[in-house]
Amino acid sequence: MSKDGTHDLELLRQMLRIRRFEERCVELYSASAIRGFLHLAIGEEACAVGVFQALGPEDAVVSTYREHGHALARGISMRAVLAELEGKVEGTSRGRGGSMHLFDAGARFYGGNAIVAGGLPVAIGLALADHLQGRRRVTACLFGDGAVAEGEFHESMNLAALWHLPVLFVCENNLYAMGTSLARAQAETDLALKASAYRMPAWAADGMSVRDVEDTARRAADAVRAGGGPYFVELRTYRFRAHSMYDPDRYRDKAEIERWKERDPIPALVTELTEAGLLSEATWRAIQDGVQAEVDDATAYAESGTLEPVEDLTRFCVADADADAGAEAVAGQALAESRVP
Amino acid sequence: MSKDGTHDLELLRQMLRIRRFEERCVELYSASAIRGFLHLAIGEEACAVGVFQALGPEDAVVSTYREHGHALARGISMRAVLAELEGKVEGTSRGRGGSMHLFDAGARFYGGNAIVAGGLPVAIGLALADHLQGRRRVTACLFGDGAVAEGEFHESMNLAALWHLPVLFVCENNLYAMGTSLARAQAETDLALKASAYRMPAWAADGMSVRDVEDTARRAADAVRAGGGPYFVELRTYRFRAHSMYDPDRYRDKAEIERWKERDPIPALVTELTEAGLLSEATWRAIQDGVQAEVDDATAYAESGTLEPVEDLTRFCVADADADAGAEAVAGQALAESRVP
Amino acid sequence: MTTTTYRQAMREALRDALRRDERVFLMGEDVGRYGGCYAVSLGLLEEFGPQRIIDTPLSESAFVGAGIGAALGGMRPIVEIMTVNFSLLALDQIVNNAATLRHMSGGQFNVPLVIRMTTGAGRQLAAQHSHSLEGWYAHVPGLRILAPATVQDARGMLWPALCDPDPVLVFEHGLLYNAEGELAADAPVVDLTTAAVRRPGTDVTLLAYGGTLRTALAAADDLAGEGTSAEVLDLRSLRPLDTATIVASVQHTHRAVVVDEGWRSGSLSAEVSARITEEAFYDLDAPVARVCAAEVPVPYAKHLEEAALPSPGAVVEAVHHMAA
Amino acid sequence: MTTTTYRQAMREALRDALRRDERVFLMGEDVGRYGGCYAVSLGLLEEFGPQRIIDTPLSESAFVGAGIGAALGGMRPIVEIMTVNFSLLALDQIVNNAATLRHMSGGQFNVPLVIRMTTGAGRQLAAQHSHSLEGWYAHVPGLRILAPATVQDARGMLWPALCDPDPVLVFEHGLLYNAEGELAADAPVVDLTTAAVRRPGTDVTLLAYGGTLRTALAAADDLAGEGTSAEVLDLRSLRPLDTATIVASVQHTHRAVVVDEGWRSGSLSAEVSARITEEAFYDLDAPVARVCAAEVPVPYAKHLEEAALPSPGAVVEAVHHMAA
Ligand SMILES: Cc1ncc(C[n+]2csc(CCOP(=O)(O)OP(=O)(O)O)c2C)c(N)n1
Ligand SMILES: Cc1ncc(C[n+]2csc(CCOP(=O)(O)OP(=O)(O)O)c2C)c(N)n1
Ligand SMILES: [Mg+2]
Ligand SMILES: [Mg+2]
Repeated sequence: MSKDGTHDLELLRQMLRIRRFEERCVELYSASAIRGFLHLAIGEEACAVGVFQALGPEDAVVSTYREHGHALARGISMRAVLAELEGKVEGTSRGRGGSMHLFDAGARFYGGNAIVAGGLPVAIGLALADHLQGRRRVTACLFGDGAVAEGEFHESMNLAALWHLPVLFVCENNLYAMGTSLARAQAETDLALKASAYRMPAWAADGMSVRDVEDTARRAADAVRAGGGPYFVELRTYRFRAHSMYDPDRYRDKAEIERWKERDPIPALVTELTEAGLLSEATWRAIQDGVQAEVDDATAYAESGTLEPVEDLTRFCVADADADAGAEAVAGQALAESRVP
Repeated sequence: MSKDGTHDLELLRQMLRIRRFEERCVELYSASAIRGFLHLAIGEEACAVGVFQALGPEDAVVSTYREHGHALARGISMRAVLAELEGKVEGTSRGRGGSMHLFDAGARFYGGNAIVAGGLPVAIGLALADHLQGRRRVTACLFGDGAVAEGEFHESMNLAALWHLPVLFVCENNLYAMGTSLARAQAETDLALKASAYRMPAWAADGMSVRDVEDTARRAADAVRAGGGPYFVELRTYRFRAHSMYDPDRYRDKAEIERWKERDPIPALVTELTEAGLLSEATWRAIQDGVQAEVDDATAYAESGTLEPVEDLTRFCVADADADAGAEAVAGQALAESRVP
Repeated sequence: MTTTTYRQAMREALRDALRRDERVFLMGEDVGRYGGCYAVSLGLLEEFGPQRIIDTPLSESAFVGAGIGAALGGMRPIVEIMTVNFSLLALDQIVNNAATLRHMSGGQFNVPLVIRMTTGAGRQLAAQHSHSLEGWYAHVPGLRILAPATVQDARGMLWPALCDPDPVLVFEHGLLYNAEGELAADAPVVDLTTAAVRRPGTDVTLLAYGGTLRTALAAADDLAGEGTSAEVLDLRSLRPLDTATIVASVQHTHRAVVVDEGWRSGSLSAEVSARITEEAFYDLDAPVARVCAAEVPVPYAKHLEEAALPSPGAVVEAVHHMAA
Repeated sequence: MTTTTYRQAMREALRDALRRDERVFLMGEDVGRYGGCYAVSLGLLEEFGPQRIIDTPLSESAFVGAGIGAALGGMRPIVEIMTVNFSLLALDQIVNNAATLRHMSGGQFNVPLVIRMTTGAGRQLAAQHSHSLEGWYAHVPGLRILAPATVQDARGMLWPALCDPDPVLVFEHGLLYNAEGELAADAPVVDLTTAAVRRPGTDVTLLAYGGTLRTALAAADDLAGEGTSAEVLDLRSLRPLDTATIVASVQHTHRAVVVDEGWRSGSLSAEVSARITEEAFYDLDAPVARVCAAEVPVPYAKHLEEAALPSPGAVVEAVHHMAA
């Protein structure tokens, strides 16, 4: 805990931003302003907020379809995220990606990947690029417990360890992949132990404690940045809500959910800070009001956003506006003069 | 060692059969009677012969493209194997598969797979079928050290362990995948240790000692058959020849090859049995002559084999001779009468 | 006759198969406890137990391959892949093993496996959950490819698919699950080899399958309003294609429009067009036209997604264009 | 002008690219120590070192995905996949990531990646090493697909492919590596967007690419002997297809035969046929014909393999058939 609590208050505020943002998403989904698959990380905010404390602006991030929290904690504007969820040009991907595909070049945020484990090889490549160029940057790769069963997890872990690449693997283990509990998906349910079989350091942290997450992530990111090769962090967490808006949540015990809610990272931190005398009622109210204002502002912004003209449908498929013709220009004409040396 | 040495002599004879057979293949390849990719396991005979001692006729086998030895040790006729390599109807796959695709329904030999690690999921399924039907059979799945890096290895190992399936995984670790040494392919080069991270028993054996292989394989197969779930065996071995007939073998030290040749499993067993008084010069000569006769017979048989008529080209693609039309008959007409109950 | 949904019809088909043959089992991600990603298998775990309804980890390649192995081992597996985009992770097993084993073994082995998966767009699921790749599968010898577009086909295709000694892939368009239709209690098993004329007509043939059947039928309605009589053909079996029925229809109408949700270049529509040209060139009054998805990954935003997909309007326009 | 092989030309192209731009590196199974499965990269490890010529473990999905990531990270990777059959293991990365990232990110990111792989049959490698799946890739928006069929194209296509800001796949037919041709020291960079007329003619257009160019040229020789003048068109770019050049040729010859080593149903030949019909229907004297691989996994036995593949004889026969 920092002496004056500034940092802790910021952690709290960040978690609350994510929570309130996603609660707003639920409302907007009910109102049909957001469609498609919507995956919420309510209950898991400590993971996103804790991990991103450990990264600098030069570092890269590869995430999943449950990435609103990652995007917000990374500093991507809430306005742009919500506009994306509403399919507007002002969104992070001009409305072409939606909830599962948030991107931000400025934040080195490389998605938003909706193929489970599909982001891991990409993270390997980003880290390889740094490795080859001698740049001291970290590529953080976030994924769920479900991804651990996929072949791409295995191949990527091995490549990272074999080539000593600067990847910070972050597994948000919320105990379920859709309706399949970890115990029904993995022969070895201790994921940090499993990861250590790839010959990289691997530690588990309490994903419901933002401070534990931050500490662990810092240690890991520092080791990676110092040239220690890849590092695996398992965050033991839980999602309070269903897998997606479509999920009737039949596969788990209500009592289990309630037990985990007792460990909600936000009230836990509020209590702790209050007891330590670092959080007054007034401050807490101010934080809440600030967050509420930001969410309201983002909502208004997204709502007033514009739709991409239908004539531009095939843009952003290959270079240049005019799809195939454009790519031809780039690849053909621009080089037509040059000779094979 | 058996008291009168009968079993050991048979092990010796089996290894010699594989060795002499593959040496003949080299000649036939030079004479262009065999084409395509030809992968020899010369030096690795103790693996095939040792492992197959542990299996009964009810057990199933899934192998790779380096499988002549597996096929012969499994009891598939040398005639049929060689005829296959020469593309003849009398071959195990009527000449359609070639060296990389030997199959034998009678021997429950399910190939012959030329996609590295592609056989592992199939083995899982064969074992799953036994598991669901309550049959006590073993599915032996053989593959190389190179396969361990593939995602399909990972997924299959996890499924086998999670579902407690009767699979005997046999990794023939000859230290190279084509020109890539294990150390340049795996962060964790102790493959048995790596396998044990899937929560299954895993042991390494000396792949140059047919007896060590047999003992280890028996222990493993017995455990699997007894319902103990999957088991992983790593056989530490070496191929004396290049990866395939195309490989100029530039990537390893000649001295390394020579060192391993000193551990050639065939002379080693000859010496051991001779010293134990179980192998006389005459017996050894008789074994060699018998093997030579079998190889010559197979050569003549394959050479006199027939070629499939070109008109039958599209047979064996789907049920019935007449490709698409045939399948229509099966799927359409045969059931046309039946009603959805 | 009872009214039922496509989802229920598919579930009934599964239930029926599971009851009829104890070698049949259903395996895939979340088919059991969750009730199926699209609720198709809801309730089956409770009815048949975990030996028949098997939840798998996220391991598409391994569990599809396990389906192949189980089929070789005497079972009749039905493997569910959530979405065709994810099936790419299992494509090695499907193409290099399932489709080739009979041939590579010279006829010794066969793979009586059924793989079901959702395909298609229309639900704003964006670029990694919306594609229509069934045309790719229809390219592969050794596979049978089905696309049930009606409640009747959803109910009646599964059992004959299971009776096929070779691998069969069934593509279920995600927008169809809630579609309703009439089902007779004694509905006949569906013949897997023939295309179906869903609406007879005389002036133009609209060829569609799966999700685009509804597009074609809507277009036919609109055309009828203009006095153009469109025949609507449901391909149903994408491999083998029922060329005879296709050609017969075109010989009769002299014009054809193929409606396909795949990206235009290299989609199944190209094969249908090429075949019509090859077999009925001299009967054609105009070149075969195609209405397909725009050549862009499917976008999330609703208006863009809609614009990317074949619409009745585009089909009508293609017909107008021909007539001109 | 010097005589060189396709293999050498490709190696020269790689060497040149590695020298020109330090962001370029080559990555794949056995590209380094082994010298390349087909010896294309022989000697490059010694020349450029292990940071530029990177041997990978058997992990197609991960190292292709790593190529995508490295491209995003500012490099210009060339990833080699040994054989198109193995590329199925990496298809998820290629289709769901490489081809979609620019779009999904609303144009923020692009993937300047080149993937090279061997394709095709003819070397008795049987059902898991012989297929021609480049037509599949040509279906996917976001990818550029090239098939160099000559020594000149092998030499001249790689650099412009590397300059393309989007992913480019290069298909090298395995039978071409030993083919010889003349190469000028100052050979121009090849334009990636145009089909090439390899032999002018007036009576029929033979459309081929990659491995089948030689088949079409041989057929044209035979036809010339009979007094039929065949124009041979090398598609070269399979996506985007150069429809203009194709159509211009057919408008001039009025007849077309597409020669494709893919299985007939759903192969690239179908798309070429459909496009010709769409754009030049009224110029055609006969339906577009196709000569493709038989619809069976490629068999090992030489006589069966030969029978399965398109031959000059079959092309000539197709032309005869049209004339009749
Ligand atoms: C390759 C693939 N298979 C299946 C799916 C469908 N799916 C989406 S999320 C999910 C569960 C993933 O669970 P986990 O990795 O634990 O992440 P969580 O959703 O718990 O955050 C599944 C099965 C998918 N998107 N990609
Ligand atoms: C998926 C796949 N990738 C690449 C290849 C090409 N290839 C054939 S064998 C081989 C090496 C395999 O090594 P290992 O598994 O150790 O078996 P070994 O050859 O040593 O018996 C490679 C790379 C292939 N057949 N399949
Ligand atoms: Mg999870
Ligand atoms: Mg090896």
